[in-house]
Amino acid sequence: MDDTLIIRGIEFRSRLWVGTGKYRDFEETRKAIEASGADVVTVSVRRVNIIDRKSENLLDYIDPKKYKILPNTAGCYTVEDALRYSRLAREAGISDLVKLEVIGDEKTLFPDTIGLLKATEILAKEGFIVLPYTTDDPIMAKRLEDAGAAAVMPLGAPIGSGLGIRNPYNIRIIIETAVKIPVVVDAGVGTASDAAIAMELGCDAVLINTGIAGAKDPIAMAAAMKHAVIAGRLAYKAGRISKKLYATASSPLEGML
Amino acid sequence: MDDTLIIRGIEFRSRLWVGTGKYRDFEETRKAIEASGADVVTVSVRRVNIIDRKSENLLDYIDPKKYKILPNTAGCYTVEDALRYSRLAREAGISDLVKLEVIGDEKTLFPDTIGLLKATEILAKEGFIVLPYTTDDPIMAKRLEDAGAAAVMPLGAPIGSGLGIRNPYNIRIIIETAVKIPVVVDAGVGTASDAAIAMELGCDAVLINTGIAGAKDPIAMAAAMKHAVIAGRLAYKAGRISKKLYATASSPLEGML
Amino acid sequence: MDDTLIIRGIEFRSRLWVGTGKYRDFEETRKAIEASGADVVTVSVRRVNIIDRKSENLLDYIDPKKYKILPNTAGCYTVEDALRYSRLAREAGISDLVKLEVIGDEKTLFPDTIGLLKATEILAKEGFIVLPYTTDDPIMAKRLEDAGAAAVMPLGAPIGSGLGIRNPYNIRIIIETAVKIPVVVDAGVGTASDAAIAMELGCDAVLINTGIAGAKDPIAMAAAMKHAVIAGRLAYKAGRISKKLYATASSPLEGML
Amino acid sequence: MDDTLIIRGIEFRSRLWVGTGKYRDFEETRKAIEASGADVVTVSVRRVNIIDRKSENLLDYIDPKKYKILPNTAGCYTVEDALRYSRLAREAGISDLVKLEVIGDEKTLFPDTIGLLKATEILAKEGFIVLPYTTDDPIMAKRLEDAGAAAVMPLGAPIGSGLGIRNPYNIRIIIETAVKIPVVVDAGVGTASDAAIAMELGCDAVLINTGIAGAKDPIAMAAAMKHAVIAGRLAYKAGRISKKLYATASSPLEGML
Amino acid sequence: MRLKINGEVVDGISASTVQELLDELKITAGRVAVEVNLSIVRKVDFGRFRLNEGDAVEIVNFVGGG
Amino acid sequence: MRLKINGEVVDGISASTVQELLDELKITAGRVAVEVNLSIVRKVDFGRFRLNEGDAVEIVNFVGGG
Amino acid sequence: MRLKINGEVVDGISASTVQELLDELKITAGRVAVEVNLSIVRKVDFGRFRLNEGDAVEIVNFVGGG
Amino acid sequence: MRLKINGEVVDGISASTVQELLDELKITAGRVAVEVNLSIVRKVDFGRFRLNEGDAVEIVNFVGGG
Repeated sequence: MDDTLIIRGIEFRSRLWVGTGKYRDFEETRKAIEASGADVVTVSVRRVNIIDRKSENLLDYIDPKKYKILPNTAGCYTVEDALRYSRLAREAGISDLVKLEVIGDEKTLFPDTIGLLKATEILAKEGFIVLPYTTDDPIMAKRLEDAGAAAVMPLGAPIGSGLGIRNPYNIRIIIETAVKIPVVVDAGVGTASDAAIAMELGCDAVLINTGIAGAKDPIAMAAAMKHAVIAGRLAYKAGRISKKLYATASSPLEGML
Repeated sequence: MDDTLIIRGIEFRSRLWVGTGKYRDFEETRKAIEASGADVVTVSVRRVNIIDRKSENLLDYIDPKKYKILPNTAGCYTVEDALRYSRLAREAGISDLVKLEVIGDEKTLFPDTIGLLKATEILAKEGFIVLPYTTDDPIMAKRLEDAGAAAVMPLGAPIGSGLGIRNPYNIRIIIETAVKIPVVVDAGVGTASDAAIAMELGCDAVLINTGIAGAKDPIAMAAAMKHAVIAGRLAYKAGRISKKLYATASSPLEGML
Repeated sequence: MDDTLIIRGIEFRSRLWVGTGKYRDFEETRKAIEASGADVVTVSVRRVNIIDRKSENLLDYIDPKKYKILPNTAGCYTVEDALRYSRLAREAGISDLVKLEVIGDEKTLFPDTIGLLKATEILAKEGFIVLPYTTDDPIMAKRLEDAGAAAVMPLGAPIGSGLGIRNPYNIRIIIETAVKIPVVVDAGVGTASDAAIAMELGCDAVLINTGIAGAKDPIAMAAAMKHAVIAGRLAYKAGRISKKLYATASSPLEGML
Repeated sequence: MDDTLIIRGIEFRSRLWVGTGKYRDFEETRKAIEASGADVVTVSVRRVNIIDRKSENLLDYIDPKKYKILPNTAGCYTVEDALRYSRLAREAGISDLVKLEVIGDEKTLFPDTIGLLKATEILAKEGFIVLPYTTDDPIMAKRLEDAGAAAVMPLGAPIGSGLGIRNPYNIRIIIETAVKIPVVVDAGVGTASDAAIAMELGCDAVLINTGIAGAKDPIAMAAAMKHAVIAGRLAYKAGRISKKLYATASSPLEGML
Repeated sequence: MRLKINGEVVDGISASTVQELLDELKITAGRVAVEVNLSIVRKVDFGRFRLNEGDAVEIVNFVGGG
Repeated sequence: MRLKINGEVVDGISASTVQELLDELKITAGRVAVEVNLSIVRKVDFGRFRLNEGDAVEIVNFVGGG
Repeated sequence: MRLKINGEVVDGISASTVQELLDELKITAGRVAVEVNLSIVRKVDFGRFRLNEGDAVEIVNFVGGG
Repeated sequence: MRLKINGEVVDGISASTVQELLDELKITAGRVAVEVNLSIVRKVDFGRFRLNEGDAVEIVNFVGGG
């Protein structure tokens, strides 16, 4: 089966998207991304260090021709900041993609959905391909779709928490009934099975950063996540057996001695 | 890393083991096994149909030179039957491997652990490589190890139920402290994430039949399980991040405008 | 210990609040409320039937002197409707209390948080004691507090779903760090343990309607919920033991033969 | 409804049974038992301190006329020890009741079910009312019933772990299909909702020690458990609503403006 | 007089105030709220609030709800 | 000769050894196991193991199982 | 007389029966069970059950347990 | 010339355009975005966009983020 994810005409080879934060160094970042098989990598927009110019650049390690660079607006707590970072990102980069974050508070890093909705509307009008990081609220997901979001990125759990998909029910509702645009689970995935579960729910992709970068062996975990996303997607398509409280034999009774 | 599973000197290429029951036909069985990447396939011992000889044989589709044939004693409710089927299986087959089942009742198909322990002891003495299908009771797992089992196969949930690993705590205890022999989760795996979870717990392998054969698309589900087992194993080795209730940013604060 | 819940100076005898919808008749409603021990009952505002005047009135069965009547704005999909129903409710009733609902869609009956926030702000200014029915989003809970809500009523699961507290993590975050006002879980409670879990998380009260009215024996379930809320509250105050994977003996080793 | 639990003709006022281990002192034990409303209290058999005779006796605080004393065989790792302690207990006490424990190892304190079955058979023949502490294996529960057990006491989780009912599926199977004798969940209950869940599954009673004695405020937790058991039992009898992924309104649409 | 009451057109109303209307409809004033042409009429004003031909009157009370 | 094969009574068997019986039934010896009167007959002994009137013969092979 | 009581060797015991021993040790008979050389002594027999030099006596009662 | 670059006041800048500034700071134009007094300067305009005394210049690029 051809099972390519397409968002606004952009084809995505992999349904695993990865972040580039928190790695020991650029070399580890490069290896982890390679092991993950991802073709989308998120980045942040920050000031160039004008004092110390020796420091290498992330893009020396991630070839923008090979990977889709997805800038985020992490750290933005206001609509204005989110707009400013998005516009700078577009200028610094080569595409209109932006993973839009308008953060509500520093303890949870949950989105401020009201600001998020405003920023989505404005950026969508400016021609951005807006991928908003939002809660698992189906109503808000629909609002973001109506505001012009190209996909929604509901959180599975707080960023970096590793708690997995805390509320699979809401994610299912978002996918089944709330929106028609792609759904990419962002944040919370702590290990392979979390990623598989997200895909089994019918998500179109999963974005992982800390779950990989924070593992004891990030390269191995990147490979684990790659397989987990493939596994979850295949299982979703294959149609799992239904659950039963009691047993059903898998071996025949016929022909017993 | 070399990560080959070895039981009594036998090397296993794959940590996914598959059953051969409940498929539409032998051709589907063959394709599913191939897609699963498994090198162990379980079979049952049953009477040859002496009336209708046309009927093809399972082994026309599964080359015993390519796959490790693991006969089970499914359907046996007494120690005597389990011994009889095991001995016939060894004679019909080419190895001393047996997946030993002594069933306690037809509703749950849970093992009768007392009979299981007796049969394990006897067959181990007869030179069988005994892989008993047991409960997730750590004490019983240890007893089986002492009785000569080559590995233990605790159930995740009732056979064919698709409930997954109902009690990961017990499975973890079996692996961490109860036994030194390999632990292969048998029964209950309903979808890819279940298999991944089993491996993340530290299981050495997973045996799946209904979860694959009963899926709408068994071939696709077989592939899903293949990736899930690899993913879970890699994640277990990689060392996942710890869980936290609150968030930790994956993007840096430094260098913000 | 005195453990009375107080909202805007109003004392609540019970931490179980109950709805009055979906009962077979007013007599069953009365008995269930009595069995529940609740002193808050929610009601809806609807047109008087001017054609058939015989039909009795709910308040013939629930004495407003004995119970706190909490009108809701169920069925309102716009800010305007929510305001209109709230004002009519205040006029028909005797207090400024309103359980504010601005519904987002009919499948989930999830709140439209943006409309909810607007309506909360307006009604709070008009002197209402606003108790908004909201999602389990901690950021939104804080926004509602800032807009003048007297308490927040996050949903445990969709109204009438009986799925319990789907995301205890978010509820905990709301209680621990997001808001200072009381937190009353509304919607989703399907059985006694769900109510106990809500209270063990530290909620100040629980509102239940379908979980009681939809039970085979509503009166018995009302009593069950009464005990469950007391149990959960006491357990929260008592400070539970921490969880451990392994065992600790409860009987002494000293003095054994 | 009359809902008295009767085991071998003995009537039990309460479905909460409590242990007497791990309390700060006898006075706290007495108060906790009183707050729990239990009429069954478990005790252990240990050597009298012949050197220091001042030390008070537990039974100075728990009147055997008021409470049913249920001696356990905690700490016994062999059939012989379990028999010896049981017989001493009967001699020291006033009844034939014994909570039979044959422990398998010190890390998990899980039962050695094979020894347990042997001891149950012997003691039942000697006229004991045997209540064996066992695993949640339905087959073993049936075996114990056949061996003469008056009730089975499957563990919810390791003793003192506070993990709750780890495998509600097995407990349900034991109650629904495995045995006809009463089922009393023993071990694992950490907080009120755990006890409620056990009762909602259809258990006849719950035995708790560490969950109460280990709480910061044991007296309050004892009261919590009392209400939780009543709540869970009532909810089980009342018949809960079924679970649904989507919502159903609890307020009427008819009569809206 | 013709009024629109709770969405229904009703003819031959003789009442000239809200209070009279409630009496005519045998509705106890105590437990209802009344809206005339989308604005609420205070209970204290029921007696003096005059109704005009074609007024849209809403009379609501509390029913079971969650 | 009359034998009980896999639970069925079969008359007119001409085979006098297990091997001949398998041939007569067109069963490939390679993949089956044979039990005569509850005791297993080794593959190597198929040729010389003589069958007697009324023997209970079980011929089994592998089928799909989990 | 020397006895082994609850694992401890105790000298100079003057008691000659279980009951006397309990009295000597100031233990209320009502709430204990007694074992002499691994066999239980019934409460009713405390008075007539004679103790001999070197007997292993176990005296147990109930303590807090779960 | 004195500019405020990335929040730092920097003196003695000789560059008169954005492009010259990047060259002076040895920054590859390709991968950065530049903002002068809160408005973005298009890459194509780097060469002709003149800097004035006291301008607040922000030069950003991509770093690792999630």
